[in-house]
Amino acid sequence: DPVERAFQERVDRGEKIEPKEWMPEGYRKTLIRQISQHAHSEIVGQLPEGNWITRAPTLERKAILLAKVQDEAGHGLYLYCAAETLGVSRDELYEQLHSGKAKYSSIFNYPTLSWADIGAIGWLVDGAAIMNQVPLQRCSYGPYSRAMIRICKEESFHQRQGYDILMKMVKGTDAQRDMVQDALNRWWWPSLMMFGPSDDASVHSAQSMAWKIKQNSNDELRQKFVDQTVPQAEYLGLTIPDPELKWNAEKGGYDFGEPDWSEFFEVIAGNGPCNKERLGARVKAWDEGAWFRDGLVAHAEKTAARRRAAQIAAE
Amino acid sequence: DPVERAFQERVDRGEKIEPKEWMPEGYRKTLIRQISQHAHSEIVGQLPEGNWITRAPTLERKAILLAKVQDEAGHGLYLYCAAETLGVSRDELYEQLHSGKAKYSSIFNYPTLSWADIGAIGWLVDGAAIMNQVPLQRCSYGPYSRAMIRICKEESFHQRQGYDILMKMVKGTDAQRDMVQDALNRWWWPSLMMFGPSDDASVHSAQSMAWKIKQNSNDELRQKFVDQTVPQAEYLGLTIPDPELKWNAEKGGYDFGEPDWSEFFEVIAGNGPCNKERLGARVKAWDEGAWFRDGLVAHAEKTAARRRAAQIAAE
Amino acid sequence: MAAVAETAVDQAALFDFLLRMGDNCLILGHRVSEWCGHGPVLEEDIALANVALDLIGQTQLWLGLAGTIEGRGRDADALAYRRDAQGFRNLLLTEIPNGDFGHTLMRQFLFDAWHLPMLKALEGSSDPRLAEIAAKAVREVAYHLERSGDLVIRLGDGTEESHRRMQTALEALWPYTGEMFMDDAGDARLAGVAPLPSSLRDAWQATLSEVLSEATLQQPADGYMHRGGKRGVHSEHLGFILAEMQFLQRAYPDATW
Amino acid sequence: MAAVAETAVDQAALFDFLLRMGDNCLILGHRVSEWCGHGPVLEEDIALANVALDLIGQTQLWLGLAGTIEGRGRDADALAYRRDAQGFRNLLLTEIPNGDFGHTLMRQFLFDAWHLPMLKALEGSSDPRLAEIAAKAVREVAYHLERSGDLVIRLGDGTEESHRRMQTALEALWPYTGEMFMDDAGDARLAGVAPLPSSLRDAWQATLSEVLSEATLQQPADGYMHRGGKRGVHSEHLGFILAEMQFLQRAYPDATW
Repeated sequence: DPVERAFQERVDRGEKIEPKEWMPEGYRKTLIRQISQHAHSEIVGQLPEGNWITRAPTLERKAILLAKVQDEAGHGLYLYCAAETLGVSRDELYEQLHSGKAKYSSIFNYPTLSWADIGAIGWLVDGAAIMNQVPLQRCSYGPYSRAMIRICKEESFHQRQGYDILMKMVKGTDAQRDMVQDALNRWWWPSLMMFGPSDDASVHSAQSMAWKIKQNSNDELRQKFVDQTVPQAEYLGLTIPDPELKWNAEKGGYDFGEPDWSEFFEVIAGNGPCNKERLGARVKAWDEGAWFRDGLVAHAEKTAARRRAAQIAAE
Repeated sequence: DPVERAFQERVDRGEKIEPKEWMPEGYRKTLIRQISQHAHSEIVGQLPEGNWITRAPTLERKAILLAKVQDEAGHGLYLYCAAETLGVSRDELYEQLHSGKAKYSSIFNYPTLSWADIGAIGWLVDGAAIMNQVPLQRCSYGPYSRAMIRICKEESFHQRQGYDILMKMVKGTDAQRDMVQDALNRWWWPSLMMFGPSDDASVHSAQSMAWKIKQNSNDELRQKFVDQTVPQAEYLGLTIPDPELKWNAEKGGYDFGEPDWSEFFEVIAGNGPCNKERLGARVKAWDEGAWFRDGLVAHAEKTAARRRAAQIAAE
Repeated sequence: MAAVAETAVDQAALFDFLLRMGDNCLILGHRVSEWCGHGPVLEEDIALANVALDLIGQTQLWLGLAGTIEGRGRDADALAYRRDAQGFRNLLLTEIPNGDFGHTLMRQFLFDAWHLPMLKALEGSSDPRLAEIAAKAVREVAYHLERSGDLVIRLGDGTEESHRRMQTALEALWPYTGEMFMDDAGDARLAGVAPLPSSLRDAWQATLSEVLSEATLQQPADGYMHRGGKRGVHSEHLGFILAEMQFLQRAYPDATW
Repeated sequence: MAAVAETAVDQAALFDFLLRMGDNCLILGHRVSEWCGHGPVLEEDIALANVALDLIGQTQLWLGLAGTIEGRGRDADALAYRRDAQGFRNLLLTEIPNGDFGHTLMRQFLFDAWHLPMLKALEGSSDPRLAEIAAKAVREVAYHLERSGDLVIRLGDGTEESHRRMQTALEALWPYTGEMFMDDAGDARLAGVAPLPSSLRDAWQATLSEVLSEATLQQPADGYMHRGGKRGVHSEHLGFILAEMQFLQRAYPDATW
């Protein structure tokens, strides 16, 4: 197909594809799936961190956390807008989230059990997200690429804030240090799983790479993440909960153990510690907000009708 | 009317009136009003104290408070049963409570704001209640009299427990002593108002006294309460929040200031700090429990029907 | 200059006033932040987080100054995290549970409509420290009021159901509005530094009249008004807010965060 | 004799086991006590307060003994009020929010049906201190199970709505039942002192089969089971329970009550 070939050549040349331009149906579908999944992750991702806003230990930390959660909602907004340029409405996307058809990042199905988790999420979860997202700034689809540029800037700020929380805590009391180690123990493996299973096991990878929707393999990114994170953990005086972890001078990176992928697939299948709570909270928010949304629509219609009536009267 | 005269003579002789015996309609109505009001007070009275069960400062205090609130529910039960002997159903009485037609003791419309309030309620509120209730043990209506005997025994136990809470607190830190004084400041006047307005202002008093439904005047009981309570407050090292309070050697009792009756009537009219919360909580409990009560009724009917069917089959 | 100002006004009354300002922001900010991730549309999640953020920022300023005035070494965090309910001076209005989203919005509107004229008056305070904080906060709060007023209008004059919910919220919250305008002895001692609460009523009423009329909502008749928050006698709700808010500071007294 | 028993078993495992027993009682007792004054009929208010009271009494015994075993001077109150969530060892089942009254009852039934055989087994513990506590608690818990089982039957086989609510509750709670029967290394070290959790499953299942069948309720298929409570990895709910429960002890560390 010459049209498809021309499209692929544009992608290969590094041109950006823009909303009204022709694109293969598979490209569109893959993008919608990926962008909306990312958007949903931002929205659901408000919940585990939001869980500690009312308990943040200082006013400054509370303000920082509020701002962070607000940023996440903002990222959700950019991403839904990017998805909408592909011809799907936000309401449709919500519907897919609420019915369980669309996924969000499984990491948000783990609970936040101490204040150190807020630090760990910033450090590890945002860290892994950035690792995934930095290459997406060069994604072939223009609106997505631009959204990612904006998002990455804020995310790296969040990551530093998370690390700062932990830094302060490890310099504190024994109880605080224990909290931090405990948080690392719980978040380490789920963070590694954020890159997805090994590429051999991933169906969509090859085509997505060709379309420059995806730029690096899951394993590459995971390795990069481990190599970046281990020295940071050491600096904090923490132990990575992986007995197989060791420096491999030959490859210039760390060897590390295999995550428990059965857990990963369980959580994806809905069997994580908080899947029901997370989705339940979103569905509840949406359902209980129906009257609010309807009210605003009704008001807008009334106002428009009045304006028309006033115009007619004036004519 | 000779029947009424005979009735009055029985009362005057100190005989007990029992459920199936003749009684004047006014006697019945007055008793229903008074007993149900008392029952409602026990039920609503669970709420201010229940508010601190989950925050009781030790396991022992938590157990004592749970037992106390449970006793109150039990008192409610005796009293509803006593009222039922007068030909009114518990559901009717609830209906009157929920619709706002029946009253409950206004004291429970004040909030419990610190742990010292739990002590103060035991000491002052139960103390005032006992003062009111002790004479009712000799009430002319048998079932009410017997319920009161049982209740008074438990109430005086509660009062001692309340005083014990405060005793422990005033022996503690400055902050604890402040809490206790603050609780006394807030509960003192409402407790005095528990005896009702001065008898001159009370409509039903004279007839109730003649029927031995009421045995002492409001002012007598209030005086007795003050005389009993002031030395207890002194023993705790507390200051009664009444600048007019002073010992009157001539009358062998304390002179004290006039409660703010406008506040009393406001609270009775629904304008107290917690009227809406208290009644709202009870109505909510009742409404949300409808399916539960219906379920039990349905099961009882099914079981009875099955038993009948089995009997028929057996015959 | 500061020394002159400090001797001229009653420091205890000033401390109390600053707690009132800061505690209003802290407690309302807490309540608003409970919505994070649970709002009816994404834009509202963002907007509410923004309001909460502004209020927490203002809390830091007011309580920070309160600590300075008190002069006993307590900073804003010490005041926020180490006082029990009796020490809080916020309006009862700010501690009421969120209820439905309409209830939250109406509470915000009733508060904002008071908060803005309060801050405007404080911009002219004879104490430059108060004037400076007010000048910063007034811009944020003007936006809060614009937003809450606009939503009250749109939902009041929306569907039958949204109208009903907003009217219900207004009636439920009304008895908590009176406290905003009650003067006490402390207020009287701050002449020039802070406005008398009663002096703010006209501006508040003007905003209400305008917004409620456009929202087709009925202002309730004045009746019984709850009071106590400003002198530390709160509802039963505040204790639960504080148990949650202060947990880490209380459980780990030696920690720094 | 006590000295012999103490050297014979792993004291750390025993401490942990006693925390599990005590924390189950404490946290479930807390949840149940939240109903005080809010039950659907007065008799239920009384019955639930009674269950909560029994559970708090049992908490005192288990945690008291735990403190003795630990030997670091912590009594039952210190253990209840001064540990953070990570130190708690209760089943996740016990910390789940109450939901509607059917949910609360079903949770109680699922717990009681495990609690009773656990206590019966502990009556035969080689450690007389455990056996003694179990002997006291078993009578109370037999009554809890009688009551919760009876209500599950009556509501399951009641109206369509009560049936639906009970079935919904059963399904929602089911993934929290597996943790009761999971053995770990600590359990293995307590042979003779405490039963293996897995050994209680048959008795539990027998109770369930009998009650659910009479209740016309469908036992869900076994699927994913939540875990973590027994080793201190809880749900997000426990932190809020503790913030409330521990407030006074945390806020007033020097006080006695």
